[in-house]
Amino acid sequence: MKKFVNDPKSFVPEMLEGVALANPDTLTYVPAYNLIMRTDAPRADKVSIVQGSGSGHEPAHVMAVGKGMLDAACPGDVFAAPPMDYVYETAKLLASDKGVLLLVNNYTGDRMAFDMGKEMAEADGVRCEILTINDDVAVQDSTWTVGRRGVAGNFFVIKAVGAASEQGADLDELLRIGNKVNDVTRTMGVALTACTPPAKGSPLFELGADEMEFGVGIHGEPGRERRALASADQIVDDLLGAVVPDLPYASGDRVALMVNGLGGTPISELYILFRHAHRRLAEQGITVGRSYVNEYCTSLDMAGASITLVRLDDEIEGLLEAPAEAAVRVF
Amino acid sequence: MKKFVNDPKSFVPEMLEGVALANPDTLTYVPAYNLIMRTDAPRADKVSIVQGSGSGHEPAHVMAVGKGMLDAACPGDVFAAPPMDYVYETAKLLASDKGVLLLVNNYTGDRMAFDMGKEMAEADGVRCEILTINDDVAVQDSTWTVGRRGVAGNFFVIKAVGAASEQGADLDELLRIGNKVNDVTRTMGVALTACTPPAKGSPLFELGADEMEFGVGIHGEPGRERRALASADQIVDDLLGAVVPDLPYASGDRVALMVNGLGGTPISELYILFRHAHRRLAEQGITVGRSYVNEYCTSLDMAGASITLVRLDDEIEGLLEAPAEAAVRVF
Amino acid sequence: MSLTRTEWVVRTIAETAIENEKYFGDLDSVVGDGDFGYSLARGFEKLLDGWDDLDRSDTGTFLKRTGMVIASRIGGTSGPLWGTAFMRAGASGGDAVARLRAAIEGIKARGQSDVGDKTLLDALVPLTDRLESELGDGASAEQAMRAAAVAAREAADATSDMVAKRGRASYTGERSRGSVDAGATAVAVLAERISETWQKQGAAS
Amino acid sequence: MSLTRTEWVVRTIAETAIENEKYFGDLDSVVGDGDFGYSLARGFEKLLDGWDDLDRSDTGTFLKRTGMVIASRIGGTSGPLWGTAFMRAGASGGDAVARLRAAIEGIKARGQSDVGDKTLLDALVPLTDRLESELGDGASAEQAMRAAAVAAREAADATSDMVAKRGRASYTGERSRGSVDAGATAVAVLAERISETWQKQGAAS
Ligand SMILES: Nc1ncnc2c1ncn2[C@@H]1O[C@H](COP(=O)(O)OP(=O)(O)O)[C@@H](O)[C@H]1O
Ligand SMILES: Nc1ncnc2c1ncn2[C@@H]1O[C@H](COP(=O)(O)OP(=O)(O)O)[C@@H](O)[C@H]1O
Ligand SMILES: [Mg+2]
Ligand SMILES: [Mg+2]
Ligand SMILES: [Mg+2]
Ligand SMILES: [Mg+2]
Repeated sequence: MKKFVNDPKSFVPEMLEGVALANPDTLTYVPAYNLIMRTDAPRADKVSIVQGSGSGHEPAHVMAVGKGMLDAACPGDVFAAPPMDYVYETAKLLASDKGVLLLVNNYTGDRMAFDMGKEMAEADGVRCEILTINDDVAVQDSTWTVGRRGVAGNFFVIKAVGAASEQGADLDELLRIGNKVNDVTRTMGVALTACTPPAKGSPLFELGADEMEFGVGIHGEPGRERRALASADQIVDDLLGAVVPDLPYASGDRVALMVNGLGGTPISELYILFRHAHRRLAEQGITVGRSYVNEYCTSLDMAGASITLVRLDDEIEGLLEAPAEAAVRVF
Repeated sequence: MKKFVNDPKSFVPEMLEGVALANPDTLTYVPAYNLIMRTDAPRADKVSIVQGSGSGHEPAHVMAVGKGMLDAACPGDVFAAPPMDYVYETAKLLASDKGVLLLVNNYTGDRMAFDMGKEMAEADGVRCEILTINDDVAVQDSTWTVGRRGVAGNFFVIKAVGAASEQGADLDELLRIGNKVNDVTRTMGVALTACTPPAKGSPLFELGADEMEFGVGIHGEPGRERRALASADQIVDDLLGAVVPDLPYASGDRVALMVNGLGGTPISELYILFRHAHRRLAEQGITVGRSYVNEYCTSLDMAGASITLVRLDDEIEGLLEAPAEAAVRVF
Repeated sequence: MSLTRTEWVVRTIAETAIENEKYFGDLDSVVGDGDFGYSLARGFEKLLDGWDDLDRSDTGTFLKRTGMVIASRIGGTSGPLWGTAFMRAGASGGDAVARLRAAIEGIKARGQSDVGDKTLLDALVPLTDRLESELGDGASAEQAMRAAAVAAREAADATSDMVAKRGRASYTGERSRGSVDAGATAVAVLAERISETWQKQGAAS
Repeated sequence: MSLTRTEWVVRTIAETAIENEKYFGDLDSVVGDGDFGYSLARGFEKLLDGWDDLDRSDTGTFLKRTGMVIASRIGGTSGPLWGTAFMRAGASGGDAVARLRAAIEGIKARGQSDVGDKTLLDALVPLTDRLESELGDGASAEQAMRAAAVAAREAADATSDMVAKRGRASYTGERSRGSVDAGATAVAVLAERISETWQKQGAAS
């Protein structure tokens, strides 16, 4: 296994301790609950925003804790939703007079943990609401599953409610905004290689040298189908071909365009995808108003990428433009 | 080859076009010279700062063009220094009354291209100075080579001279600052896997499943020695064991600590390295004043990392703290 | 079932899950995300860490406490599901079959799932059915358990022909056919271990 | 050397470098960074793109223009080195040997390198020495070129025993021993091609 790891069992806590050591002035680490929280949270005049999910998707979500983003993140082990206990304790620690907003990517494990944790926190008098994110268009027949998955589009929900909460929005308003952003956000991804979970020590699935997994999930779940490798431009056409008609995004729309790396793909390649996506959208009369090219929600060391579109209006664009700070900063 | 690529020959121009499309308000792309420059450069009241080098190290340097950082970057092909012509034309386009500072990572090809380009630009009346960066402690017997290589430490030189130039420093002052930062900056890296240049289509070198390349260069050049894979903590100990005594960094020092990913390593693992480096330095009485954990100077899709230390004083820390903006932004 | 026997069964489940961490994880990575073995092993390790301090007032309380540790310390889907199962088993009272029925209802409610969805239910329900019929036919606990383990194994193997409708594997649709469900196979492995070691433990309980 | 013959030699070098892109790149990736073949091929492609427009006033001018295109369009170490070599060959005047000597001095100056550093000089200098001695012994151009190509090949192969002291490969120190230098081998390949096709071209020049 070609990884920087000590004991795989301490992969998550060591990472979290690293995040805390790198941000001593802004972040607090509570080891008992895998909890990274802002040092200045909870604030009585601000709704606390929390997201948990499996680990292995960094910078989501522990490195997205900070001003204008999340107030806390309580991740589980690699690819495993946090235990309900972490959710419960986190909600209590973050309890604010204005309430706690729990962001949940739509997976069975995450939903169960947050439902149970919320119930327990409410029993203790903490006001909580759950906002479910489900932007992945790869999941088609949702009657058989828990429905569409939450993937890289969660960044936009976090950013929007994070900005609005700094501006004083209350819990109902944040639910409205978060749901509104989720409703106009669509994503689809592709894997060129499998990822290797540290505890497993070998690739999660087999992918031939000339194959790619089209519509892959961020836990390496197989997607729509396995396909022959194609050129960067062709892959963009196919991803947009799934994403654009889904909302649909139409001529005259102004969008945010995100090309998200899945962990093992260098940023140079992400810009090659971005270039073609931008051109294709322009041909369809869709204007890219805001651009995001980086890693936002990864799948460990998987080579691959996802494309997300968000239909912008003045409210959403204003919230996306607002300043933010988090551990994933570069400068 | 598991890469997002169309024709390998258009890898660099397509990436650059993507960078420009994603930053329409701030960056201009001049295809003839692989040139990405600030839309507001050159400014008569500011020294223009330029860096070129081979491509494949993104975000260095094209994604580091922006306010408080570089004014322009003119990269060559993947792992190949830019032709002297690019340097010459770039220097002319960026010519400012206050002069042009050319940052050069210390490699034979880069030095020759910049020396020749500078001579030609000077013949046209452009005032230029070259500042050479050579932070890589992996190169030991420098009498046989062109000397130490410039690697991820170049970020700190860019950041410091970028900040100072915004504050009005003249060319001599920038040379002083840049050399001062370079003099207190040391880096060493390790590769867990080889990288695959797009035009080659296969890994640049062979690395066994249980091997790592200790002291690797950012072009995949072999480093100090091939070693057996080790734990994250052991690798940090070995890297710091080469970096710390080199300056040396000593008890009482305050440093910037950078853990830089080489392209294929997820940020979670970088934080595992950071954690242990921070603890080890603390044990040695060295205080981490500023932390940098991300990708700064990569080697395509290589799994690996480097550790950089910069000894801080008030002047350097002030310049590192100054605001900056570049395409590598996340929000 | 006596408290001693219950303690032994839970301990056997815990130890077997820890031993099979890699195997269970590999099963989950065929069409899932590979964390199942890890999640169970870490959770049951935590259970064993606090083993001596578990409230042993009676069998029901012991099972409830076990469930609470699991639910609060295992992540993924398995924490809530397995935790709920143990808690419901503890709360239900009655004999082993009654407790298993309560556990099954808990899993169905929590997971919004049923037999046929290609989950652990597809081994746990046949196991319970066989246990009940064997005991009804007058078999000894050991004989009944042996038959139940066989039923669990057959049912787990049969999940290979099913399409997953719940859990991470369900995203793969038709592609989930051809490999057994990790949760169901885990149930079979645990049942076999309990059955195989039942007699050894016999003297003590 | 006539302008026609010179044009043909340069064109042969360009075409051979383009054909050998992969081979030269693979040689450079043993202890270097693998870009040598790509750099040369892209640069010589650019030369051929503008081939008809190159100033052909005389042999010297033609070589200088060739060098300027290469220096300004090939990146890496090879652009400045090969560009300088052609420019100096053009500027020097004299016969082919004199021009080659000027090219060698240009490379040494630009690269701060010398024979023995495991670079293309280690093939180019023996090639030039042999060319000079054969011509001095009264050999025909074709005979002399054939001998020079053999000398270049032997010298290129012998770089395998050397430790690189210049270029990217020098960072590997002792590890550079055991593989031939990419630049020196390229010189041998180019010389062999020129020698092999010299006669075919004979009628025209
Ligand atoms: N909704 C559900 N109801 C019942 N059992 C389920 C459900 N979802 C998954 N399972 C069981 O859990 C197993 C996977 O557990 P685990 O790997 O912890 O979950 P996750 O899918 O979150 O990674 C599956 O093999 C299946 O037996
Ligand atoms: N300083 C030098 N002087 C002469 N030749 C050199 C020098 N450095 C490298 N070379 C030659 O150039 C070849 C490598 O060229 P190239 O791959 O373009 O350079 P880089 O090392 O910058 O990647 C080497 O095989 C060697 O023959
Ligand atoms: Mg999981
Ligand atoms: Mg090179
Ligand atoms: Mg799983
Ligand atoms: Mg090279």
